[in-house]
Amino acid sequence: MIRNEECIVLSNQEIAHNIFELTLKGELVQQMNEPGQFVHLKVSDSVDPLLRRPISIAKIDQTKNMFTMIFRAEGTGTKLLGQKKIGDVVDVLGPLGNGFPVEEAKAGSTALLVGGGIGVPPLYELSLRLKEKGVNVIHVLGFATKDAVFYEEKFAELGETYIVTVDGTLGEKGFVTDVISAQNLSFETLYTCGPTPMLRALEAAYPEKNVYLSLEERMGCGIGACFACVCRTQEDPTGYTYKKVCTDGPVFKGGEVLI
Amino acid sequence: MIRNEECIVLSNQEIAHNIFELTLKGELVQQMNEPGQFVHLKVSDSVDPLLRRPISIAKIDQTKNMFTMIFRAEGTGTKLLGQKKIGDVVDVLGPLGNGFPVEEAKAGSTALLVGGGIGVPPLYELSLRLKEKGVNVIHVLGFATKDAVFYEEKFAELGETYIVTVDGTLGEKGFVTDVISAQNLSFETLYTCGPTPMLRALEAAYPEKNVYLSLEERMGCGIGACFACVCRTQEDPTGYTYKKVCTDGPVFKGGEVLI
Amino acid sequence: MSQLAVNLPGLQLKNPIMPASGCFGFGREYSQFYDLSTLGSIMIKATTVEPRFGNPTPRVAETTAGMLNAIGLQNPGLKKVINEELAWLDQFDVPIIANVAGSLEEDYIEVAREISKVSNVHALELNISCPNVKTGGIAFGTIPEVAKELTKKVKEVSSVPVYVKLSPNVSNIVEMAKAVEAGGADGLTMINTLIGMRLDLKTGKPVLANNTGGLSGPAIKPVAIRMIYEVSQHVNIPIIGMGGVQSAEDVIEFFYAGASAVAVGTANFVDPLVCPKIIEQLPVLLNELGFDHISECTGRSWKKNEKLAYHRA
Amino acid sequence: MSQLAVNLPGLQLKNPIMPASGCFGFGREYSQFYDLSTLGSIMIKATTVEPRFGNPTPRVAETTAGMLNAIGLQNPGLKKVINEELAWLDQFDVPIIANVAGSLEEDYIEVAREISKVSNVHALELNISCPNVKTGGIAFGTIPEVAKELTKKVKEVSSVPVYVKLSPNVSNIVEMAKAVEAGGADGLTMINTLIGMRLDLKTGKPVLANNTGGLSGPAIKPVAIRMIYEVSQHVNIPIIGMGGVQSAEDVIEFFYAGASAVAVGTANFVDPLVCPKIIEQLPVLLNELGFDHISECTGRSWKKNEKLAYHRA
Ligand SMILES: Cc1cc2nc3c(=O)[nH]c(=O)nc-3n(C[C@H](O)[C@H](O)[C@H](O)COP(=O)(O)OP(=O)(O)OC[C@H]3O[C@@H](n4cnc5c(N)ncnc54)[C@H](O)[C@@H]3O)c2cc1C
Ligand SMILES: Cc1cc2nc3c(=O)[nH]c(=O)nc-3n(C[C@H](O)[C@H](O)[C@H](O)COP(=O)(O)OP(=O)(O)OC[C@H]3O[C@@H](n4cnc5c(N)ncnc54)[C@H](O)[C@@H]3O)c2cc1C
Ligand SMILES: Cc1cc2nc3c(=O)[nH]c(=O)nc-3n(C[C@H](O)[C@H](O)[C@H](O)COP(=O)(O)O)c2cc1C
Ligand SMILES: Cc1cc2nc3c(=O)[nH]c(=O)nc-3n(C[C@H](O)[C@H](O)[C@H](O)COP(=O)(O)O)c2cc1C
Ligand code: FES
Ligand code: FES
Repeated sequence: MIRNEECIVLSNQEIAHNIFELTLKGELVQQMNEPGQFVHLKVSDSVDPLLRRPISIAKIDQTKNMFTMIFRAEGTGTKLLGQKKIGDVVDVLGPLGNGFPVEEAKAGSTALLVGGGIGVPPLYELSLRLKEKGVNVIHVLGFATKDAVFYEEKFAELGETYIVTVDGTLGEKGFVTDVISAQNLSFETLYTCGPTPMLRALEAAYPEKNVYLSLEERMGCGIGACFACVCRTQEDPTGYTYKKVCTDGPVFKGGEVLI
Repeated sequence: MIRNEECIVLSNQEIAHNIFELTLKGELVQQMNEPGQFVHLKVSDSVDPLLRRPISIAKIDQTKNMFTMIFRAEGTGTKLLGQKKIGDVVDVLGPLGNGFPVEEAKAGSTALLVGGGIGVPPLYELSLRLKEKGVNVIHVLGFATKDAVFYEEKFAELGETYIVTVDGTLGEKGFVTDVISAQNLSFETLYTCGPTPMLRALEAAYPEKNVYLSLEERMGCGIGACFACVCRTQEDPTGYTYKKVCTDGPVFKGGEVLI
Repeated sequence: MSQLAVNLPGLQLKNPIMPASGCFGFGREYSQFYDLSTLGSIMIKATTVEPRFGNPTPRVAETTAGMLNAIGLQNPGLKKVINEELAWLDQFDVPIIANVAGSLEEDYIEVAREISKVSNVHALELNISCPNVKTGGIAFGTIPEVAKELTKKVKEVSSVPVYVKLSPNVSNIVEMAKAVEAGGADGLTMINTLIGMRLDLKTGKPVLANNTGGLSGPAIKPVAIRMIYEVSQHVNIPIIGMGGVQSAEDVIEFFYAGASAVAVGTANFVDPLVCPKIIEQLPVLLNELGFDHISECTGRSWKKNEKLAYHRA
Repeated sequence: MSQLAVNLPGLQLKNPIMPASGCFGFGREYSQFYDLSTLGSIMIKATTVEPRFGNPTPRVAETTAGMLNAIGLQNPGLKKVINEELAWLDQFDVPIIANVAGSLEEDYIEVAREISKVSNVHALELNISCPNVKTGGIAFGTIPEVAKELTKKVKEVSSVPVYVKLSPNVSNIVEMAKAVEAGGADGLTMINTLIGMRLDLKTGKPVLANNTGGLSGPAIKPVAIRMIYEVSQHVNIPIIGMGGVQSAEDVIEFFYAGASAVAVGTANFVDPLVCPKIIEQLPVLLNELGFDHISECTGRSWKKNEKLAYHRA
């Protein structure tokens, strides 16, 4: 069930250049079931910014009613969010959307988790759950540059982890796809979240695999009412069939929607 | 000289119902010469509210670079101002306008200071200066009701002080003008600030006295550039002669402008 | 609650608050948050004869105190709206205002005829002002004669009263209002969005795939108030006001300007509970201001010789 | 600073930033804060033949992310503007754009003829779009033929290039722009304010004594961007853009839309130093975005086949 709650800031830290890790406390954590869901945040009491901001859930702790997000402070909204202090209140609408299906990876099988930049965060809770279930997890995490890298050790604790930077300042140089081929990684299930070109490349590269992609789109309501975030389906690329990223997604099965 | 400075909140207290006393620290206090001047405050970093708010200076302490304002938290801007905490920053433009001429009251003479509601604050610094100079000060301070009364003792320390409330919950019941007549107060100079009907009544009642009135008008720039705050002169009530409340006022001599 | 009940052509509303078209889908999503029967009415998403996909994404962009949208009338088409959406909405005790759109005159007529027959549709909102579709929409909304003709034809086929939704993107809003009144409109709804645009600092290109979009939200409220103020003095049909409403105070301001009911659009995205919250706050505010009934507020900005309710309290 | 120099008809500007008319008086007040020679130009307050008092007060009201004004063209009249204000401004190294207003055609012509002779007046801004005066002003600004005729007549008498200031309160801004271009305008300035209104919650009455006023500030920026985007693709004369500019980023957005220079209005009231601040920040921002010169930004939102500067950097 979606809830709207004023959550309390438990911590907010800059963990990489302009990248913040924000932990909130609230009852709505009880509603968070799947990794890969997101919340819609009102970052200020004023009309500036007016709209909510969609941010993925990176870690869920239901025993303590806390959840963690990781975001890049870039525009007005995320910059304000980066300034929140312990004890401040953030208006949260969530959890929203459909996340990554953990059940699709069998215990003992291998899952490849590929993240790009600020698409990395939702993979963390996913990896925790897969690992817990006995799935072998491999992470390939791409960033622009060394300063932007976060959670390297945390992922490494859960499984094999490759860091890739576009400029080669940390880990391998290049794109995530280069590393997957170079390392000859083998896996049954692929979960990914990141920039659209990366998702597109991965979907094209592994047509025979079980692929799950998390999409981003500009949102209005975040709950399915405004038709801001629609995408077309691969079955009906020019008709009027559509999926809403906010409610049908953000995670889609490879081959389902046109990206 | 007008300055634009980020001043620091030294204290902010609710001293009566919805009435706040705010003390700021800043170099621009060195520029504050006259009681009755005002400052133009930006109360938020965002566009909401967009415009500055004019607030009178109620007390000046040049040795410590501090000044005090008293305001009613009523609309968006003043409500936000009421929420400022110690250490917060307020963007101040000032000091602005021409204040009450202290030199118009001779030592040993009597000055009557009449304030209405949120027009009372600038009279405080005025009273301090007059008293210091050896002028005998009498205060008649009108408020809507008991809860809205502030600075009663502070004024009483400086001179005879009559409190008047519209509903009679404190002091005399009625309007300031009633009390002045009833008490048969005699004086040489009259300084006043408050609602327009009060100013109008006082100006009409004492045509032969040396009267100084502080006016309020909606403002844009606060520095004389936008022509938002003009009023007509009594000499040319239908022509194109005008005075700007922000730069020619807010204090005018009785008989000067049309109120 | 009788303090809030208002009667408009075709609409007996328990309160004058309703979500604006396009900002509430067909109600399903918001029914997760509250009972839709709380609402005065619901203006459903624009319906066209055939299903439409709408414009490419991005379809929304934020601006200072506002948002731009270029959804492009995406909707499942007349048949599905009737059979699935309106049928589903029938479980609630709330009259529906159906927003009717199209590219050609025939489209409007077809949708109006069919959708007005549905039992929970109590009024139509003729959307001649959508800025986000290439043909139709706004063309009908800027030329008085064209708007009048369309209104007339829709009136002929409609089984329920017809409200015409006016575009603010015109030189003379009063002229438009009078034209549709002359065409037989039973009421007006205003305003639709202002045409606006935002460019991306890095690419230099429009943020919206459609380039321009409709500006809504608090930023446009002063324009809405002005237009309702002017139009309400020149027509004899009621106005449902909208444009930037976020609070009970805003609702009263729209009534003062001349509205008889108020729709809430963008604010639903900010706070999904905004409509029930406003409905709850209105009686409190009316009491504070000294009004016995909300309809006393209508047109107070221009009506002469009325005692100020505020001083009566 | 050569990164910022722009040449427009009559105007060799060291930078494209100037205060907008009516938001800077005649510069005296702001000269307390900085050297006016820093500015690209100054658009002085509207000047009429005779002195004017303007509208009764209150003349300003705040709205969400905007403000309403109904100053009503208060000014000391042509003679004083020339003898006192322009003479005083002559001490600064800054070309002046004189905003010309009036009620009748003759008024405009008279002001234009006389004020254009003054040596520091390098261009006129024909104010056919003031929403706050009963006659003239906006009437000239909403009917293309009327605007064209007025432009033609003013051009005939003016000793300097004539820019026409367009009103956003029209159904078709491109048509207006083309009309004044056909009338001989050397450039356009846009946009003037949107007509808006605010009502007092307690009294129900308009906050402004004039009832309606002109809406300015960040709230109107998306409308300004949209109009400049459309107009700049259809005329061959340069545009000085305005409407809600507060920062160097906003300036670049106006250039992308199609502006060749930018005026700052309301923001001066919020921050008296906003113009010099923007002028200082612009070169930094241009470098970040990878532009050698600000003029490369003009029209980038619609120009085809241009490499994205951002990716070149
Ligand atoms: C389902 C989903 C999950 C996301 N999860 C994360 C996350 O975990 N961490 C993170 O850093 N970012 C995440 N994003 C992106 C994040 O929403 C944007 O970075 C953020 O909205 C930008 O807001 P701003 O105020 O900083 O930027 P501005 O440029 O000021 O935003 C202006 C408007 O554009 C929208 N917008 C701008 N960029 C994006 C974008 N990339 N996606 C969607 N809307 C955008 C904003 O929401 C706002 O409405 C997610 C986006 C989606 C759709
Ligand atoms: C020279 C001068 C000195 C003042 N000194 C004091 C003071 O010492 N203490 C105090 O409490 N108030 C004082 N005021 C009034 C104070 O400026 C307003 O109460 C305040 O601006 C209201 O802002 P708001 O955001 O609370 O109200 P809102 O209603 O949100 O304000 C909306 C707009 O209207 C303007 N406005 C509203 N009321 C007034 C008003 N009465 N006068 C001028 N502008 C107004 C605001 O500045 C703003 O632009 C003074 C006004 C002037 C002109
Ligand atoms: C996302 C979105 C979609 C809209 N779709 C429609 C629509 O389909 N039909 C219509 O008449 N108006 C539509 N509108 C306009 C609104 O109904 C309303 O007139 C406008 O947004 C102003 O109100 P607001 O400021 O409260 O949002 C839409 C507005 C938004 C923001
Ligand atoms: C107080 C005020 C006075 C104005 N006076 C004039 C004027 O005399 N002539 C004119 O052409 N425009 C006038 N304008 C309009 C501005 O020049 C400008 O076009 C408009 O405010 C939009 O810019 P902004 O949003 O940056 O303020 C005035 C605007 C304001 C706010
Ligand atoms: S954001 Fe509104 S439908 Fe998805
Ligand atoms: S407030 Fe601008 S001139 Fe006085």
